Amino acid sequence: MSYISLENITTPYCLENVNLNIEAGEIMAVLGFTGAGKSTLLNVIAGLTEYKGDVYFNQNNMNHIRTERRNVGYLLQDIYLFPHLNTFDNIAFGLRAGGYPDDEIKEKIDSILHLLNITHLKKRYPKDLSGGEKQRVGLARSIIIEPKILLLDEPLSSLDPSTARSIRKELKVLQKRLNLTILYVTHDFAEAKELADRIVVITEGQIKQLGSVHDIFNLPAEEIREFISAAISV
Amino acid sequence: MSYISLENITTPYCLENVNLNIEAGEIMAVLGFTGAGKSTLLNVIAGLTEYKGDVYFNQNNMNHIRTERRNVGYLLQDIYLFPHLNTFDNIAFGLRAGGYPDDEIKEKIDSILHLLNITHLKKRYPKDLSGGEKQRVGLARSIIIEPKILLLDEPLSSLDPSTARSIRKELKVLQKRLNLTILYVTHDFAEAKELADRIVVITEGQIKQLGSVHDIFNLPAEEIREFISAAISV
Amino acid sequence: GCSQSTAPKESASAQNATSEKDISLDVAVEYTDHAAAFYYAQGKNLFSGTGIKINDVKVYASGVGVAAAFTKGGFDVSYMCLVPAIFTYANGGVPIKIIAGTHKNGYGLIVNSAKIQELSDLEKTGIKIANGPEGTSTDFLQKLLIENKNIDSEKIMSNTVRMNAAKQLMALRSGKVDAIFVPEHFATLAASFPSMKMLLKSTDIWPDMQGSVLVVTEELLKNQPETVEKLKEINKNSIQLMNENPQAAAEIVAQNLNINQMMVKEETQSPEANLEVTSEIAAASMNNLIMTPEISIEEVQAVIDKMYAMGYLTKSFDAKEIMAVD
Amino acid sequence: MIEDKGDQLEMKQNILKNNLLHLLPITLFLVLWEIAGQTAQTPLFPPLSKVIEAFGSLLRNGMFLKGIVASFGRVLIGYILGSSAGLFVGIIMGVNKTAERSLRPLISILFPIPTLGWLPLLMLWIGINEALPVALIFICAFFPVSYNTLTGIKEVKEEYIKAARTLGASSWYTLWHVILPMASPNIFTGLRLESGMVWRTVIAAEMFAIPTGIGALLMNAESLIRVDVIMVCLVVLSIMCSTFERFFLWLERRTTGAWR
Amino acid sequence: MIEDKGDQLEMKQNILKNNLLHLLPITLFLVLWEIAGQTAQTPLFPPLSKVIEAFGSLLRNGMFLKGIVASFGRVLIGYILGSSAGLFVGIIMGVNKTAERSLRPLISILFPIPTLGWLPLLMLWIGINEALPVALIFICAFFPVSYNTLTGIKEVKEEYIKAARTLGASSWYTLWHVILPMASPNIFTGLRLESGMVWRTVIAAEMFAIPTGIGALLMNAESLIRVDVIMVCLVVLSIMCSTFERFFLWLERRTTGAWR
Ligand SMILES: Nc1ncnc2c1ncn2[C@@H]1O[C@H](COP(=O)(O)OP(=O)(O)OP(=O)(O)O)[C@@H](O)[C@H]1O
Ligand SMILES: Nc1ncnc2c1ncn2[C@@H]1O[C@H](COP(=O)(O)OP(=O)(O)OP(=O)(O)O)[C@@H](O)[C@H]1O
Ligand SMILES: [Mg+2]
Ligand SMILES: [Mg+2]
Repeated sequence: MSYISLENITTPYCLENVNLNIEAGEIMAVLGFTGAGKSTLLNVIAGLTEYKGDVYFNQNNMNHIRTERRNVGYLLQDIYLFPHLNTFDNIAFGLRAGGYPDDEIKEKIDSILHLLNITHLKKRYPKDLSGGEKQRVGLARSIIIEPKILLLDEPLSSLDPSTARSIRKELKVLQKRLNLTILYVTHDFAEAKELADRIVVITEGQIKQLGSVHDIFNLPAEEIREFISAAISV
Repeated sequence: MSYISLENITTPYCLENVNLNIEAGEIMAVLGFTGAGKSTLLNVIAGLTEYKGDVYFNQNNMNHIRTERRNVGYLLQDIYLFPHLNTFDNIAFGLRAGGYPDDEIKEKIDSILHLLNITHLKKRYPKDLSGGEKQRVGLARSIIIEPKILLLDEPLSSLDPSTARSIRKELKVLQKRLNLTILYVTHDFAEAKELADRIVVITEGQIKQLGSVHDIFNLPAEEIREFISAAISV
Repeated sequence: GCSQSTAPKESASAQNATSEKDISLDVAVEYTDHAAAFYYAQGKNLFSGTGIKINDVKVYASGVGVAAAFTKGGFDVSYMCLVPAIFTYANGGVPIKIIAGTHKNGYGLIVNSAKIQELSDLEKTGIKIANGPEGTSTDFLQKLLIENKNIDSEKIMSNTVRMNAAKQLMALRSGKVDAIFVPEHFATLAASFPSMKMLLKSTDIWPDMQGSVLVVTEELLKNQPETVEKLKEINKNSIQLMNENPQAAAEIVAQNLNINQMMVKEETQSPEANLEVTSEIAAASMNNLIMTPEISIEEVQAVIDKMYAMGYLTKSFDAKEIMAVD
Repeated sequence: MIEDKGDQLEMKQNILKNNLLHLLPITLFLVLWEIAGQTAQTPLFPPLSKVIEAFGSLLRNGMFLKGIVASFGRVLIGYILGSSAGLFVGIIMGVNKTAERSLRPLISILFPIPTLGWLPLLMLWIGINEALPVALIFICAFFPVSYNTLTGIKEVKEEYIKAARTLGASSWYTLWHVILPMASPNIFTGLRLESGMVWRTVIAAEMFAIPTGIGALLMNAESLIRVDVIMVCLVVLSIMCSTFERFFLWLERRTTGAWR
Repeated sequence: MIEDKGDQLEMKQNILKNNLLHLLPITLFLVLWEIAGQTAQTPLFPPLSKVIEAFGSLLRNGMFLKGIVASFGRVLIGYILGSSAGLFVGIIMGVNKTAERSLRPLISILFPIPTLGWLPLLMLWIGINEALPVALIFICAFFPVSYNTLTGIKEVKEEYIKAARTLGASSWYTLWHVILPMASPNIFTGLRLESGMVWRTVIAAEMFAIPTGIGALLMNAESLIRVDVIMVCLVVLSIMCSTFERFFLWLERRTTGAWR
């Protein structure tokens, strides 16, 4: 069985009977128009929204496991760094909530700050960070708790192309190193193409197509042809 | 004598002994780094700042004429549309202050709204306008009072290239139609080149060079060579 | 001490359970010579011989103060004016019984004779009248006066400001008000100030109206009927003795009023109110009271009915409910 | 169609449920009050029914309505005078540096004095008459309104004024058509906050000094131990105050809602 | 160098000139006060010198300091109790829907009642003792603080809470480390605004009911027609109130200044 398994997922406002399997260590891109249900799908996996159906992680049913125990790293669509905490404390949040000792926290954070090249931002508050800097801090915050699953909701949408490119590279490296299973929401087909092993296309709360980048590019299903060609032309 | 004449202008914080003559119907671009004194120069002409020296319009000394009687159209650096007035009332402001009758105001505004292609924005408040739309409304507001002199402080800086291009065209048309004398502040050499008859380059409160676009491009004075090459490369 | 901030004490009955002999009582009195019967009894040690120990005496600026304090309990006995006693029972729901009277009459309207010569002058604009808080006997009398003499109620009431008797005297003396409605001994004292005169006595409004009464809690009456009898007896004796020796009575009363002045000053926030009472004033004042333990149910009923008619009470009731006289 | 009907039904049930849930606690509270009052059997804690009864009989008795009208009149007059004067002084200070420099230190001493603190002084200066509560409310409204007006004017960026002047507007025209409208959100906030405060002030003045109005009614009820009347007065006060404040909120939204 | 010196001199002259300009009006005011007072020769309008004299003799007299301390103590105790309770109830309402639904209608009725309106009721319920002003101040602080706390909590976007939960934080941890810190600006605003109000309340209670404290001093001075003493009290009150408010402003800046 797959690492993440969604069976017959239905949510009050959006998803209808969604079935999806994601393998361990895979990067799966989630594509779809605004309002299609991409964020909702991620919320189901993180346990942040009500749903009917079953969610399995590594064959364990997670339906009654609360968000804080699912150990899922989640970079929300607008990041939501805590405004009252500086970079260090934002990243430390999850570790402190988990009761780690201070010196261990410091060590872990120093290494991730170094890895993401944001050591110099350590003392700054979110209001003093640029969009790209916030994105990196958010990423650091969600992976420092060492989740097996990482959910990224349009993490690069507000960045200029060159910054986006460099973060994409770092992400690939991280994913390899930590053997993460990643769901990656994006509007941008080129981005999906560059990062993902497989792509799932959602429209109006339903999965319209699932396959490798190559398959989707070359053989888009009837109802999503228009979407794919629009996404490519951007 | 020229249409606008500045003689020995010195301001408390910035300009030093500036002499400048601008001919009637001319578009003069004002170039210079941030903090060079470009906005200050415009403020002197509009009578919005203290200065020593003399300002002549059409050979009349304006030193003791207050701003509201100088009849200078001025599009400030950040436009400053009145937030409590909608587009129509913003544009009508100068006419109402001048005591024009309502029907005449309506007529004038309808024609300028049409000219600048913003009739559909008539009822909107500034908070609901995009940057480019604000710029057009601001322009309309400053030219509807039919000034002979128009001061524009980086009017196109915050616009995407294609919008900027179309406003530049409209401006040329307007200038011809109303026989305006325009001082046009910009950071962008290309913009200056496209619009202006002559260019004046200011650094550190002093005029470093004054000449036709061609002259300045080919024979920049020693101390502004670096500036020009930087401005061109942008 | 005599401050008001003490918590309700154990009731007399509870204490009685432990010691049959020594009955200690908490007493509330008004700071006027209306309480003369109490002051005199205490001064002449009339209580001690009977096995009653006066545990705590609290002195209040007006009957309204006694009434409000009664609602929180803590007293067994009170010497208070009839009008506040009635609404303590009716509005405050405090189960009390009137066991005797102490005097009739004893209120007066004192005016600044420079400004006011006759009753109709009270209606003039710019005249300021002071009276005690709503529900005091003087307030009741003022309303009666308006009714009886056909004075413009609207004008008078909006000219009337409320303050306690000590403050009324100060205000009259400093010219801030032109007329005051106060109980004795304040009435006589105020009339003794230069250019002030007593325009009306309460007898002119309601002849021989029941003034103050001796009140006990129903609980005391139920559990200690013999103590209540003793209290009545002491009251009767005290009044009789005072009527026989008015001069000696005046001295004791004056002395008591001056002792209590300090606490009342504190309670009424008027440290400046130096209202020293000489024995002459006390004597003159007590002359205006008819001191008698007698009290008639009809008289009390008349007051109750009048209070109901004037809106002090939401419903009328039978005077017998509140009386436990022989 | 059938599904639609079902949905509608469900929706209706939800609405009912939500409203009932909203009403339940307050109903429960009222019922508990009634029961507790009935059980306690002391006039110090009258049951709801007695308070409603008292309200009824107060309404029939002219005194009560007259008291409300008296208080309302004082609030209105004092508030209108005080806030007009506050606006005026605030504007003067906002447009004239000398006026600002002269008045600011004075105002910054007088502003923090609790309004009621003025009562003793005014009792001596004015005496006890209708002018007293009006003067108190005047003070209560004056300082915050002038302060907020000044702040509002100072917060108008100079560039807007410059823009107005290049468009040919005189200082006067600019004041009326640029500065004041742009300062109005701040001014309205001041007016609204004070609209609640003036009620506190008038109540206090009436409790103390002036023998008419709701405050005097409250004090009389206290001395007569009429807790039911006190409670009626408090409910009426609550309604008056919140109506007053809501009026200003509405005014604020109406005048500046479109452009903010 | 010479030019530099000249500049410095000019700057100094400017500073002097500006400061003098600032001091001039208030000095003028004080001088005028003195002259007017001396001329008027009425105790209703004492000259500045008499007020200062009165201040001196009040300071020597223990009563005055005792009054200030009494008022201050009441404010402190009532304010600490009231705002703690307000915080507590506000938090409960903020995190628990049922609590909010139950309490909100009640609070929205009780909140607008002018604090002083409670005085007659409390006089009957509590009696006239130290608990009375404390209870009044409690009410004065409780409602606005609970209301602002609730508002502050409601304004924390749900997404921050979601983010905290995905990071493994329990509800309790989230409350303490996300919700409350983020609500704190609102909470502090409530605390600060009330810190001025409680002074108004204590003054009123002391003027009316409790015979000690600055309020009582004021009333006594009124009946003694000691305008000089009244003025001293008012200035002291002004200082106390603004110090209190400034303290909260400082606290607000200190705790939330870095990140807002
Ligand atoms: N609580 C809710 N109440 C009402 N509608 C909701 C709610 N939650 C989600 N929806 C609706 O569900 C749909 C899917 O929302 P979702 O956020 O998953 O879209 P998305 O694919 O992430 O869009 P975007 O690209 O804009 O982020 C939207 O139409 C949204 O309006
Ligand atoms: N009132 C003032 N006080 C102090 N310095 C001033 C003042 N007015 C202008 N200056 C200074 O004068 C210099 C010129 O300002 P000006 O606004 O004219 O520059 P600019 O060329 O328009 O720059 P930009 O391209 O950023 O708009 C700046 O260094 C500015 O700091
Ligand atoms: Mg989304
Ligand atoms: Mg500029």
